[in-house]
Amino acid sequence: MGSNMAENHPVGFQWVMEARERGAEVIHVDPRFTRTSAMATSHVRIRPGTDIAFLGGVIRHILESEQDFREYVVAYTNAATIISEQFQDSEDLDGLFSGWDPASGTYDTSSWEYAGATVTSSAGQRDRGANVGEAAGHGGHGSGLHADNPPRTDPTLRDPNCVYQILRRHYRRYTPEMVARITGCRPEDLTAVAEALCRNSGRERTSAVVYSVGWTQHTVGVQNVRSAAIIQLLLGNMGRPGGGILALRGHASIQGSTDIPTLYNILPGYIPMPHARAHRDLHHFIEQSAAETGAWGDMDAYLISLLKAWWGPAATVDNDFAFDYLPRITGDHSAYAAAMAMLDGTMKGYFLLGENPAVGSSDSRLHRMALAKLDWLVVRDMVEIESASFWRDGPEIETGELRSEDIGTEVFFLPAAGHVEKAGSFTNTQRLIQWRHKAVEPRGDCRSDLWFMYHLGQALRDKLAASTDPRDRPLLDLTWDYPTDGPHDDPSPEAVLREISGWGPDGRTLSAYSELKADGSTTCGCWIYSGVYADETNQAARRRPRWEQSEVAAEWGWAWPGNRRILYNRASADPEGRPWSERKRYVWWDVDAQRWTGADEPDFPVDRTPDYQPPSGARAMDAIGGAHPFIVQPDGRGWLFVPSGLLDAPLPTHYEPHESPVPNALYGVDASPARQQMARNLNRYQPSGDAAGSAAYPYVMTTYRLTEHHTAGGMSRTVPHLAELQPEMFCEVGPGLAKERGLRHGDWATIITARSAIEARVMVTDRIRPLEVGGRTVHQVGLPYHWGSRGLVTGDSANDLFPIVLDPNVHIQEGKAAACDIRPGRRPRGRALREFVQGYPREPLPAEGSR
Amino acid sequence: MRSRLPMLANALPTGAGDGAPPARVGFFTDTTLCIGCKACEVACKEWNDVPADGYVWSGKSYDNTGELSANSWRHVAFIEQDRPLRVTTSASTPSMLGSAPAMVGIALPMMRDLPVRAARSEPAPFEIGTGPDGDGVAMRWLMSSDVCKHCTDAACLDVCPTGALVRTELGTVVVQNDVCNGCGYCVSACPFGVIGRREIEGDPGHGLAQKCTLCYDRSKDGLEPACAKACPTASIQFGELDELRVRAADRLGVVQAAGYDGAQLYGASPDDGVGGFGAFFLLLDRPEVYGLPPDPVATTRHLPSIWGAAAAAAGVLGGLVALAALGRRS
Amino acid sequence: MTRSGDQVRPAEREPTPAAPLEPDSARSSTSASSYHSQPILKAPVWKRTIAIYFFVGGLAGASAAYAFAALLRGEREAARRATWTALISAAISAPLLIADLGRPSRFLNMLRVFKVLSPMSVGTWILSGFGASIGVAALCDLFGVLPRVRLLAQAGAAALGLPLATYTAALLADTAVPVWHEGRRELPFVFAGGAAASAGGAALILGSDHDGLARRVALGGAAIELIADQLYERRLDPVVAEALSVPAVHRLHLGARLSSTAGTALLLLTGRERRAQIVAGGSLLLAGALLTRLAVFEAGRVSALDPQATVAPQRARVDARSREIAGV
Amino acid sequence: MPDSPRRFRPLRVIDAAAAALTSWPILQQLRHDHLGRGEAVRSRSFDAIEPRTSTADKVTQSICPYCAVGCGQLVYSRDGEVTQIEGDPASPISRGRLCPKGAASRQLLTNERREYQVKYRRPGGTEWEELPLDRAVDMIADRMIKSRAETWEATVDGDGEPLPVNRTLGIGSLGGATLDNEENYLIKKLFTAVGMISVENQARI
Repeated sequence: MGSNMAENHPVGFQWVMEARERGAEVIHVDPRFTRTSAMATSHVRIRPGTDIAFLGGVIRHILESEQDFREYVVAYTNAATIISEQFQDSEDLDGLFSGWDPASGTYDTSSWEYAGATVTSSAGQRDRGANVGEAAGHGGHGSGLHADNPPRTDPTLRDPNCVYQILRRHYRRYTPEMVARITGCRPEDLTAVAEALCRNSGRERTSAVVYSVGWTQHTVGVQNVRSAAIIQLLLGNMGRPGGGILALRGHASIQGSTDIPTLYNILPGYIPMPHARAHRDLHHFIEQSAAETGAWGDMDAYLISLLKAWWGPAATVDNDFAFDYLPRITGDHSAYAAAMAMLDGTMKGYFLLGENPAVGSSDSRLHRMALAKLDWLVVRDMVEIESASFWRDGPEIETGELRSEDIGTEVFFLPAAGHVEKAGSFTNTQRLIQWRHKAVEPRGDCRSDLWFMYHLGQALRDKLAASTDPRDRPLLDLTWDYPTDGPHDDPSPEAVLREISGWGPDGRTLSAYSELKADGSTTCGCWIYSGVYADETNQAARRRPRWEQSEVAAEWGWAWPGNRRILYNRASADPEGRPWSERKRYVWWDVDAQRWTGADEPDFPVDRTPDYQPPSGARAMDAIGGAHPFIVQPDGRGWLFVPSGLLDAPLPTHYEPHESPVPNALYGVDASPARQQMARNLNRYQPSGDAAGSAAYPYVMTTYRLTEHHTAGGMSRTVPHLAELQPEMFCEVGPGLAKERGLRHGDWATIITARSAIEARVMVTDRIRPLEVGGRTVHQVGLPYHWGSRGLVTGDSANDLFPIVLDPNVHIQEGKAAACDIRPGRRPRGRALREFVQGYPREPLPAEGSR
Repeated sequence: MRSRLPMLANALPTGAGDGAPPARVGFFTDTTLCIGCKACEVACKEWNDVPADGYVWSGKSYDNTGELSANSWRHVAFIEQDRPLRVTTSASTPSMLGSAPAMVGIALPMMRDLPVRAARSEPAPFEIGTGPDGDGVAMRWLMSSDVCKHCTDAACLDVCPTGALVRTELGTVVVQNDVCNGCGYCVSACPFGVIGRREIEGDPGHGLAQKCTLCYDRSKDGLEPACAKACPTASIQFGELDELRVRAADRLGVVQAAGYDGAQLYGASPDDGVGGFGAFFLLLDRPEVYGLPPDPVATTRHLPSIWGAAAAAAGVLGGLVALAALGRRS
Repeated sequence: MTRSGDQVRPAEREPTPAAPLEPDSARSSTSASSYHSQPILKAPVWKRTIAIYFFVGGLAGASAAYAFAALLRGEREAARRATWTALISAAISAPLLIADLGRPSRFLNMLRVFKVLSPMSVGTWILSGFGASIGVAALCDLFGVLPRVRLLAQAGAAALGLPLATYTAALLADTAVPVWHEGRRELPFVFAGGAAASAGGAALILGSDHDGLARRVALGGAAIELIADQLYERRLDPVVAEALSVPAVHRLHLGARLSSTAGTALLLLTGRERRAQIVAGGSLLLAGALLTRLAVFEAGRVSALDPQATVAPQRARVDARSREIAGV
Repeated sequence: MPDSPRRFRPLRVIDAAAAALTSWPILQQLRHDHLGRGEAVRSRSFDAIEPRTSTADKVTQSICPYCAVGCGQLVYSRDGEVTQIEGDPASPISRGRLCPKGAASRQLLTNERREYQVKYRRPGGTEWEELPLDRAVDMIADRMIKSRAETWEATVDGDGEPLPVNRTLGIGSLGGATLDNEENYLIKKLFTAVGMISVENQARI
């Protein structure tokens, strides 16, 4: 679901095809009939943005038919845990959970906590957007649990306030009929899918869920994924071979860039970025951010080792290990916030390192206008992308909104080295770190970003060497002494990876994060990667051929953490440590050897007996019981219900997209109340649901990729052999819509939203069909988003149409579902385009952002 | 018309003379496994330096390549049909284990014992593609990677007046770029419309007949052709032709048992009009739906009658002149 | 589908692509008989120069035969003129052929091999041999030397001239182009007749026909051409024959038949002394022969690009075979 | 064959003729392969054909730069030029297979649109200008120091009391997700030390 694997991950899809050929059921739930659907054993069509309704229906089916893997659920999840009496469900409050504050438009999540747990609300509520995000999902925020105060549970699952019962009540209304009414699928299809999942789960079988940005790019992105987590936990599919939830990510090292983040709100290894209010000093920070129990209990060791890696000798016990060298965040400083800051003139300079927001970001026009407000811009890429040339041939030059002469932005374009022209590591979608060796030297001025950052750093340090200004200390004290070689003085990537992996007092590389200390004696750039350079060897460069090892291929590359290929794999054995089934044995307790063993590295303390009970006062990993596989959670259990860490809901519930042609059939609340909005002139919102004026945008639109191109096209529109395969922007519509709007196959159509209007060739196809939603027919418009104004093949970019409205937890835009209008013919040119969009529809739209 | 003179039989050459001839190699393209990714098209162009030849959107489903030509040696066809892929109530396809080694032997150890399930008893939730399409109409999207057939009786090879087209020791049909003079005879002789003359000024292959070489340089070196190596789902299978034919027969059985509608082998039989393809297919509909001729015949099979008629006509011409000459002086 | 080498930018291209577009969805669930209405075969890459060569080659071959006959009958003047007609025609043929090659500089590669399987290869050797012999004959005639050698050369040229006039039909027939391949039995006679008609016609125009030989050859040739052409069209599978009825081709074909018929009539009706009519008649026969070649040639392009011309007859064969198997 | 088509070159013809005579396939045909479809008609250069994979002077193991499946690639190069990129059969992830994008990755490196020189656009400028690489890096450093000074925040107001933040919100970065882990690490390390907060990545977009 939310993934078009055959088209966007074809080589990974070989394993799905193989499973199909071995008799596996492959079910594709997607708004469109794609190349994936064509390969699946069944395809269910749902309306974009209604995944939670569908998954909620599956959850209800599992619970009502009691087909959950009860033994697994009781032992390994928080189903039995009692939730605070103050908690009120969205079912009781018509779409709102307890703790809603209309003034700030945020939740106080204290009422979502476990009963009896000392409530320490995460910084999330203290200051919206701060200190949450990826870290939250990893239980980084203590839910006040500690070994002496285990959560109250009712193993019989009868307590009305236990998670299991709350779950049942919450999803009671997600009947097949209701799901059909919301999503547009047939009731029997929901039941069929749910039955297929139950049939293929349990002791002897496992089912896997695959998703991609079709789930994440929504105002309820995190909750989409949470829904799958609930299903997989209820069916006992987590931590077991053939099970799990696979996030198919779209870029070579997009996983790596969150692990070793270039993200404003986290430090390497998902350690939160310190917040001005919550984190005065190291002590406060640890107190606020670290959990007392579980893997996050040692956050102090991880952080201090990181500070040592960055500031070495300058990081001492006396100065909190230079904790104050870290700048503080005070809110949302994400890429979209940055674009707004450019428009406001507060963002002066910007680096684009292989990114093309002028085509790839929602409301692309806003980003192009924003870049034109900068003092200076550095673009590093292999070709001259739209974000580098907006000032001379951007669409706004043509519409007259911008004049080259008036744009004050100073632009530096630096050619980048290609993937074979530099050595380094990518982290793939399965957390597998694979090393690339350098094949050839880059030509001309082409350089790696490693080269650029290193030499830019040197230049800055040289210029400020004499400075006494305290604000320059972090830069001058920075450890920046990487060995260089080659004709261009390239810094050694191995040296950097070694620093990431870390070393001990003796200067020898560490073999695991468990060796990290909070006393400043260890150094580690990213705790979860600790061990990737174990034994002073680049473990990521291991290339033992697959035919020389088991199918787990533990000696090909290195997977974080600790080269574990399946996370929480202790769950592949029952509470006593015996495999749930012989067919599905993976990691188990070897009674004779008194240790965990199996096909994979155990994701568990290897010598912890299954019957281990944490002694009083135990903390961190010692506080994880022998039968609790989910070691990063403070209670070691899989969370069906999330007591803390999320800003928008403890349980996934259906909300309509921010812009939808239909109202929410479940609640008076249409869209997710906690969603993050950024209404402004360049980001006009449309009326939604049955609000006045919403009729002007009657169709659902969604964006997607094609196999033949790559994201915003920077790596495919200039490649002849790819460009010729999909040479032009087109939109996919069903015959019904074509008839309704007079669209002719092969002709042009103009797609309109409050942001912009784009033109595309019309592809009339049965692969896109209308959906019966609440008694009315909702047509869909499908839009690939690969094209821009440059390259061998050009075209309007679909992202011009989409609003900037974000998931509050992770600030990811809703790019997969919005409302639009479509009409035959090409769009107006020049100034006429803006006038056309502004005056659309004839009756003026309500004031910006009002809902 | 099956009869042909023995002298026209396209007997495969005996290797390089010394030792046993290498086995004939070819492709088995199993379209039930094709996901339409076009990796074959790109891998082919990259390896053989085949130029891109234009950026025109066709509107023909996802096919913007259109046809096999001098500049496209692999071509993935896309056909959207309003009918289910399978006419069966089985929820899952029986295994193809044993029929395609390329897809086998990589399961996790604990799954090794997993008995390969034949079509399961439980009724399917619903047919592939029928999904809940409001209107409940079923659909399927056929994809197939077409390529030069490397015919046993190759008309292009027969009619080539320069000997540029040759049958290699591997049984494949290849153009010698240094010999071809671009006469274009092969273009009209091919019953599949595969081979073409490249017309791109400045390109090394300009003016020359161009088509799939089954990566002769690779295959003579024991390497897989670029397309087969790239194919993510083993839809394109390369190997010794005899072995491929056996594999294809097995696979057809599996696919038919699974109820795939219209499953048929195309070009696998040595008895057809071109003596069997060196690159044959498992299709899910009639060949013409994929743009393939249903019953191709190598034109040179009719060469006896062609030469016969030409000779007779020449005789008639001579006779006419002779008669006229014998006529009395008027 | 049409592909253009130049990089067309969407904005510059106007609404619909060259090929008529029809969404797949518009197609019914019953299998279509073509792939997006696209051709199966490639259109011949040959230009009209080839059709002209067919005509010139035929003229050369038949003229050589005529020349030999005239020589035997002692018609020295007629023989000389026919010999030179043949020589000049043969001389024109070479460039016409070379001009059509993708790599003209490699035309000699034609002589690398001799392939009985390739009418073009065989034809190349025939043309070479013919050119050599007719050249020798002409030279001997020019300097009035070596009468025996000349006789031999004239005989050789005549012998090679006959196949030279008909192999071109075999060349067309030995292709996958339905309208050519299906005409493999008749086309050689069409071409033979046309060759005779043109040779006779040429002789008549040159006014070297003192004994009616040229007239007989011309009329006989025209007759054969017209009859064979009728048979050709009649025997074609109706779907395949459609290629002859598209306007462009039909015009040529009709023109060919009219001029051949008119030429024949004119020659039959007028006496020998009426020089003007004779020249006119001869010219009409030449025109007829040329137009016939052009019509057949153009029909080939149309036929190759029509998927049904390829599919229909083959599908019929397959269905018939499966009926046999089914024992129906 | 470098000879330009269409143009008629007498010299070439003579060469061709000479070559043809020395190894005249028609003579071979008399002995074997009478129909001239194989052995007899093969040219010398055709017999000498070799795959680029065997003429490469270096084969490097790499990883595909497109999606996150992480397919193994073998990079063949000769004299410092990439001559071929194809799948690495040893990879347990991809088993030597590649998608169209992976298969095109040689062209990703060699396509005509690729830029090899620094380009500079001055404020209000209408054209690119040339700029030496080291000069560009130096200028960028100056811009950073200037903007940082202009927008530096030592503290922000926290309900009356000043909260130390030691940062600049005036400089930001947005990275693609094809950056190496090592590159991301240096970006985060350097920019954080500079006091930049808005250090972002495609991973969020």
